[in-house]
Amino acid sequence: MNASMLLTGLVAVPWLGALLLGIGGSLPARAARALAVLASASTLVFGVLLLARFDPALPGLFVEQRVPWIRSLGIDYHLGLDGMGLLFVLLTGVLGPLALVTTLRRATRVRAAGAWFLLLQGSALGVFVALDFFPWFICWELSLVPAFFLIRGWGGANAGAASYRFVVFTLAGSAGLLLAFAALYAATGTMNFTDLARLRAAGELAGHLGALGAWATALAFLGVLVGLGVKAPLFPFHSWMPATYAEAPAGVSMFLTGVMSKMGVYGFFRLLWPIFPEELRAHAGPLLVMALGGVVFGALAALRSGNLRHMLAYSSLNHVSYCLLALFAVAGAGPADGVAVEAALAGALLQAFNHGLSAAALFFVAGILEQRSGGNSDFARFGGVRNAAPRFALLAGVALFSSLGLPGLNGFVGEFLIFRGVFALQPVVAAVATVALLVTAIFLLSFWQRVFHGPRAGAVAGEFADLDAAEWRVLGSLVFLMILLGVAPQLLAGLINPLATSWAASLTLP
Amino acid sequence: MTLLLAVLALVCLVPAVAAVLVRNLIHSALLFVLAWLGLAVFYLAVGAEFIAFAHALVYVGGVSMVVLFAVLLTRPGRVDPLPPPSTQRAIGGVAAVALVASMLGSSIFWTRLPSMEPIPMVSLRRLGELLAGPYLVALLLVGLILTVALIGGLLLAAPRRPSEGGDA
Amino acid sequence: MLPASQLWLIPALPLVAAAIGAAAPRTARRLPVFLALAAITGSLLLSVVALVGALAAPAAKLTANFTWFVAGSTAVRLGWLLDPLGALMSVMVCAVSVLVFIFSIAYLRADPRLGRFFTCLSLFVAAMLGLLVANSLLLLLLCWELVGLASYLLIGFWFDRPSAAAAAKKAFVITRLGDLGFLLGLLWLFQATGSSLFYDGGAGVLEAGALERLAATVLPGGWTAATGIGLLLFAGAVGKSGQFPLHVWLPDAMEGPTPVSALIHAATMVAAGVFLVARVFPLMAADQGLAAVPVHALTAVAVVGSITALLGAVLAVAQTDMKRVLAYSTVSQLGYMMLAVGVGAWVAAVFHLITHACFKALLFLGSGSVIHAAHHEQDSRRLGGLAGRMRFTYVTFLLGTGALVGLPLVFSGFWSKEAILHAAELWPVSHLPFVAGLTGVVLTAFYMTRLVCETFLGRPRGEGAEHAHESPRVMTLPLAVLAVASVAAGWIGTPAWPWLQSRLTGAPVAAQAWSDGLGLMLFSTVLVGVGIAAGWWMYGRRPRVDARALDPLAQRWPRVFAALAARLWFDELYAATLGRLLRGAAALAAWLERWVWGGVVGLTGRVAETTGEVNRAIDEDGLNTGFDRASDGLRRTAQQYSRAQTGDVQGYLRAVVVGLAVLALLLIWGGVR
Amino acid sequence: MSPLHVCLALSAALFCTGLVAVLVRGNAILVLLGVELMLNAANLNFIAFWRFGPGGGEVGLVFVLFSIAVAAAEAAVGMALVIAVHRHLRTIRVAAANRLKG
Amino acid sequence: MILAAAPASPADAWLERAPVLLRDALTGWLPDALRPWVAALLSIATILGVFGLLFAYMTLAERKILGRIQNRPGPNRTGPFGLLQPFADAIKALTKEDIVPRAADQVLHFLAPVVLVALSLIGLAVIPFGRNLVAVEMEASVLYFFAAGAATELAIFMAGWASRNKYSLLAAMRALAQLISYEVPLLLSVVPVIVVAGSLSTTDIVAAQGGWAAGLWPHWHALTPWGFSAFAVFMVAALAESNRSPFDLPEAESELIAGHLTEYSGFKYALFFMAEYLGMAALSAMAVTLFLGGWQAPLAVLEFIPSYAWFGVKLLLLLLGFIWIRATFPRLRIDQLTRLSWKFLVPLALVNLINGGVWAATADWTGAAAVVRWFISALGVVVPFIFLARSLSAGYGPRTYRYASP
Repeated sequence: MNASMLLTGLVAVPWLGALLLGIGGSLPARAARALAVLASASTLVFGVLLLARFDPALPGLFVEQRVPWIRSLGIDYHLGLDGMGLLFVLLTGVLGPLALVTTLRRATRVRAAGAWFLLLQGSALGVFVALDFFPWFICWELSLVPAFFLIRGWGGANAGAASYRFVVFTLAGSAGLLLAFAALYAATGTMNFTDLARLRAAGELAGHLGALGAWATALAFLGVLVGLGVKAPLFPFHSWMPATYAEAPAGVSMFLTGVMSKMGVYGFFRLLWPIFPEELRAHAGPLLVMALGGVVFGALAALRSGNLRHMLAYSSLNHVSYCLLALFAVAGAGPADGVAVEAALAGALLQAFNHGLSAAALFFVAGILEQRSGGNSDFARFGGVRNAAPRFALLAGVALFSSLGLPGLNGFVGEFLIFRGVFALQPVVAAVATVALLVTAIFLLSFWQRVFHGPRAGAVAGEFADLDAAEWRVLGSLVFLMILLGVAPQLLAGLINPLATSWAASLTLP
Repeated sequence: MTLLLAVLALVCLVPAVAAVLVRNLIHSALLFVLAWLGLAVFYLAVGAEFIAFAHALVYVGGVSMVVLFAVLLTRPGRVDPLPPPSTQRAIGGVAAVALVASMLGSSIFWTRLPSMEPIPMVSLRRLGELLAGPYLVALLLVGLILTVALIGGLLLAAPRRPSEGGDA
Repeated sequence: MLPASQLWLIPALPLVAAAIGAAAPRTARRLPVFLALAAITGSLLLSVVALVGALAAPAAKLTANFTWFVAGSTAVRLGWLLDPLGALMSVMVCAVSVLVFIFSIAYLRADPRLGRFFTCLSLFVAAMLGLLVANSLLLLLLCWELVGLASYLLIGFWFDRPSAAAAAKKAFVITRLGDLGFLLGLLWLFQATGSSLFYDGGAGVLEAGALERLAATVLPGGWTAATGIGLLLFAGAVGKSGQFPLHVWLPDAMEGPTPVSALIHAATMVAAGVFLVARVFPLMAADQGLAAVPVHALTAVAVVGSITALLGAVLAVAQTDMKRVLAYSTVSQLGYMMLAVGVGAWVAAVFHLITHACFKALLFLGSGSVIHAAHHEQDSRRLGGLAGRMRFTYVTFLLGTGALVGLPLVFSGFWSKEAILHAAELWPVSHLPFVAGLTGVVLTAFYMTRLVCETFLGRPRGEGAEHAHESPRVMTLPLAVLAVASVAAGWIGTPAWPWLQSRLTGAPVAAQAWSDGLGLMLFSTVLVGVGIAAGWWMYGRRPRVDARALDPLAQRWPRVFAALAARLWFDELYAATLGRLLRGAAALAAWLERWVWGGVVGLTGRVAETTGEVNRAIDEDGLNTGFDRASDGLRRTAQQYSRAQTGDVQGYLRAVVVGLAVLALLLIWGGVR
Repeated sequence: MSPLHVCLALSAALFCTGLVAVLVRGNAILVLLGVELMLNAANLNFIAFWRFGPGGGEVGLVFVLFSIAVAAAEAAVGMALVIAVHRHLRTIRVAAANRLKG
Repeated sequence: MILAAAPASPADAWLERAPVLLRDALTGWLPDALRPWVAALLSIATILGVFGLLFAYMTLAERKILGRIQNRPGPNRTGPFGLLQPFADAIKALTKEDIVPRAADQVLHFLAPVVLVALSLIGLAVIPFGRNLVAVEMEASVLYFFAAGAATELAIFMAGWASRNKYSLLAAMRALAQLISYEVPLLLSVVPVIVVAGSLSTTDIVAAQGGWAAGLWPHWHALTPWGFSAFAVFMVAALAESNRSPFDLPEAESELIAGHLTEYSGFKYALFFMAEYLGMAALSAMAVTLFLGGWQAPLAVLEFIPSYAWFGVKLLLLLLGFIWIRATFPRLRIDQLTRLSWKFLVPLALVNLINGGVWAATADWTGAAAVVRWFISALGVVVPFIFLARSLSAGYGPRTYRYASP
């Protein structure tokens, strides 16, 4: 099976699994669970196969499948993968099965939950591989549906309202996205990202869009920005996020924060930047402020929240905003400071991956706390977990310090590179951002101190079981990855270095 | 040659028209058969031997039997619930046909028909090769259609056992 | 001769011990202890070998650099550095650690989580050693933060005690605040010079080329890059070494077990700050030559150092808890060291650091032995009369006090403090350091005598002290070794035989003539005597009998004493400022969240409702009625057409045929023409 | 009046008689026979153009063969339907079967 | 009559060419335009004459042979050995009153016998009685013969319907059912012959059966395994088509009086009778043409006897067979009859079609291969026969005879 088939297989297998589960009415719970996990794990297998084909020398797409799909509209079934895409595919491959196992452990209707989840995972992968707006947008919208049902079906008390707001908000955003690409299509006749990027590189895109109307380019840029901004919670568009992450079942929020928000970030790098570099540069200032707002506001709001889920939601906003901060800083950068741009971009992508791991681990911790205590994960309800469950405390501690950015763990690498890059480009912004680093330390440690330290109190007073085998495997694998990537970040950096260098050189996607 | 054909045309046409007009069903059926025979003869006169015999065999042998059996099996019951057919329908029908006849007639006599070629003689062997060659698939399909029609007809016409399905 | 490339073995051994200890099941208590001890002795031997190697060629900077990872096209390189400063410090750290490890075996025998304790200790030592031999500022920051983590774990070792957990968090947060400065300095350095390696065959940060560039780049407002980076790095040092603004966490860190305090908060970690400043001294000193610079980095260091020295001493006076007194004493001694570096005598600072490590560790372990004996009674008011009961600890404690106070000639403290005061005296910029140093000497003498009198003299005032008895041999042995060290350590750096100075700086230092330093030495001895006399007069003469009796000092100057006891309300100050600021910002965030965004959403909601309402009105009366009428009309016409469907098949056929014919006719006539 | 004209005239006449049978006669069987007649008229055209038209009419012959076969099948099924309708409605007058009306 | 020396080839032997010479003599003096018409008339006249006499004497022969088989003399009063009996019957038929039921459909009632006789006769036009003694030379003559044969059912229906009599209508229906069921095997059994002979024209088929293997074994189709099976099926079907003996259910006197002929009397009845015999003769003639080598001589040496003589001998033998069967076999019930056709004859004919196909495909096998080819063909006949026979008689146990107890 040649490389391009791998791409289709990558997306198809989870969807196929979802279909089998959907129609497999008579499947016993155990078999359904096994099938679901198998289909989800296939992503990692494909990821590794693709990794084998990855050629560091080649910065652009190293595997591509382009088949004319709707000839009349000029839409191709165009899938492709480069270093960045592969990074996110591997992230989904790692988080997918773990999140699925967490969801299924306590889900009532295993088959339905599995089917929805696989659909979600498949569409997320679709977003990372699609290079034509048509399949890309299908997967982008499709990912909403299962997320909505998973949250509503298996979520917390008022999951209904949260899921509803989540979907409506994202849909409103993607409406802008659709509008923008409609304009692009009207102007240039193609919706393919690579073609659009090439047009933009050749300078014709502005001419085409200009023909549509003076405001066309600005509106298109705004549409795409809003669409992506809502998904990767860019600061002002983030208000759907805390409720959604709080209400969603633990496994789903692991996937939501780990992969779904990264779809937004990926969108910025894949869509916004290559197609609207000039507009991005023009608006770099305000965008930078928004990202900075996200960083600082996220940290402060997390400090304020008394519930672990809320805190983690805001901390994800904070961490994701770092990535965007790097991008917008780079957008404003001149050609001279190539080295800093490289560092910032590499940092942003590494941060996206590492945050995926640490946020997922922490949400898993939240899930365990909720499951053990039978209620929500408010700090006040716990105390002295470290006595009750030392192994759980150890792993949760590592995840926490990784999220905090302790050197030696994966969090630090991303943040260090981002700061190294952003400091060179915008020293003032970097300084303000470091304050957020401190606040992150404060709220994480205060959570740690209130829940884990101190005498056994509240829900922990009674019996509070330590990690069982499955939970240990999930959290253990995440922690192992954190330590591994902390000590040897070259594994990941290798993937995106050629991309970062070529970006720095040309400031557009190759 | 034209005279012979005209005579045969009449031989074929008259029974047909009679069949349509006659009231008695059996007579009209038999007149139809006669018309078919007339047509077979016409084919012979025109030189399409094989077609003539095939036509005769199929229509006079097969279809006539089917028609007669159908007529016998659908004898009207004791009372004929519906009023006799309204003349309004006849007038409408005839008017429509007149229109069509005028259209056909005008088109035949106006078009300049090609000159007469030398009489094309097609040997039976040539016809056989055609059937077995390019039209083999069509031949098999026709076979299929006939079997399906046979079975279908049987199922439709066979009186269902009371247990199978009630009808009014 | 340990080549530079094997330097990483020194931190690696304890790290491996820590890793195995962490992985070991909880029940295995003995394994981590044994591992830790073995690892630390191994590191000690290695560092001694390294020291010998370094001393052989003091000037040469033996480095072993490697690439950690490649970001974009630039490689992030780290490295190990073998030089006298690093080697000496690692020997000191290992030595003290060995002694503390031995001490804690006995001290924490009863604690169920002994294994966990030693694992954390090994982790700490590994990080500390890594920090000492790092050749890259980034690697240094890496170890620096790990040291912070280890101190957090160790302070909060008895995490089921809320006060310990809070102290741990406070320590970590405040040191992290300092670390931010360190990070920014590192980033600036990275951006300015493109690398973070100290010595990289000429391209290193601390090498001539980079230094000129840094000194040359002038920021708006006259600052040079070198100064800026220096000050930022110094901020990190302030956080870690508990200097003036960020010293509040150190006293609270006493919540941790005493060996922790002894090792970390006396000898090693806090010294890291000083070590950092000493390590990047060339960078800090780069702008000395330039006059235009508004603030020289070193002057700032000196000022902060002197303030800390003074403040630490003053606060130590009013503390009742033994360990808190020692903690403030450490703060003040660290102030001295910073002061020494500020005035340019970083060698004196390092010398004082080494001597301080010895006698402060001794004092802490002594207090630990006292606490252990008095069943965890730390409050000096309820102690007393232990001299008789714990004679060995008392003697070693006296020796430590002597070294700390700086009794002349015999004790190491004297020589190192003299060197600092001597350098402060010569400092051209201002006399603040010198004056602060002197007052510090007096105050140190005073509060140490107060502590000794309160704890050891007089009659036991609490039942803990009542039946205290001498600690077991395992605890007293390290005390003895440290006592010897705190005496002997002084001799390596006396003005007569400046071995240490020459080795550290690499350049041979001429032995000082007796004459010039003598005056200063005499004067300081006098001051020490005054301090001791005052202390004896207040506390030694009539040791208090009743635990609740007011402290003699409090009787004389109640308000001053109360102020000092309350640590000059620094915590409250910070709580008031920083804490409230953060809480306020958070409140603002929450308010923002609820009103602005919620508002915006609410607003859109309301707008939607109103438009909905208007829409309904229009819709209801305007459109609907019209629509109903239209639909009725449609239904009626539909009925007409339905009648055409008579069901008469032949009727349909007729229509078809007519239509067909008409169509054909049209075509034909059209065609024909 | 060439022989072709005669043939076409006959075919037209037959076609119209068939059409009359279909449109006018009330009896289902006669309607079907009318259809048969129209089919035969078409076959006649083929033969006529094979015989008197421009060359290459052989295909027409083959077509006529198939058309005869299919017409036979159609007649069989038609009659079966008529019988089934008769069993149901007790009459085969076309006007009787007007259940499908507006 | 001058017997010329042994003629060069049997074709131009004098006796062989006699009928053609006679015809040329009679039409020689006519103008060319009329000559073909008169020749046609002549051949019609000869056919009518020959087959009319054949009919007459067949009735007599049947009654004589039946009598002899049933150990009684048969008609011997009219003329020597009853030879004038047919003319006596004819006169009786003409003179008897022709009763037509009032309710009968006059036109159809009259038309039925006429159509039946006409159709039986026109079939004879394409049968080659001699080397070049065939009335109409056509490419698709076999198809013509069966097309003509197919119309007989129509006539029977007219007879049955026109007499407005429940019994005659029912009889007509059963007759039609029988005729239709047996027309299928009849046609199917002919197809292998056409496949092997490669042509639909009767003269070609007879020509294809020319020649003898080793002078002794003629190439007649009936003598090949598949040919014999086809011949058997053809004969059984022919019996059924002409309502003879085991299949004479329609006019089974005992049950349905005279079937669809009850309302006929007098000359019309005689016509029906004649049509039946002519139909039988026509079918036997076709059987001879297709299977028994038409006018081919059985042995090479017997070539000198004229071709039409051989045809006549074979025809008479077959007719004798018909009569013989009538004397021996009991009548079949209607369901046995149709079951025999649909479940036995049709499948057998279909298999035979394949068998004939194989035979035609392996035509060029010579020597040892020819034996193998023969053996395959034999196998192709025996195996289906056993298989079908067993399945047909599956339900029946051995026949048990119950004798009256003493």
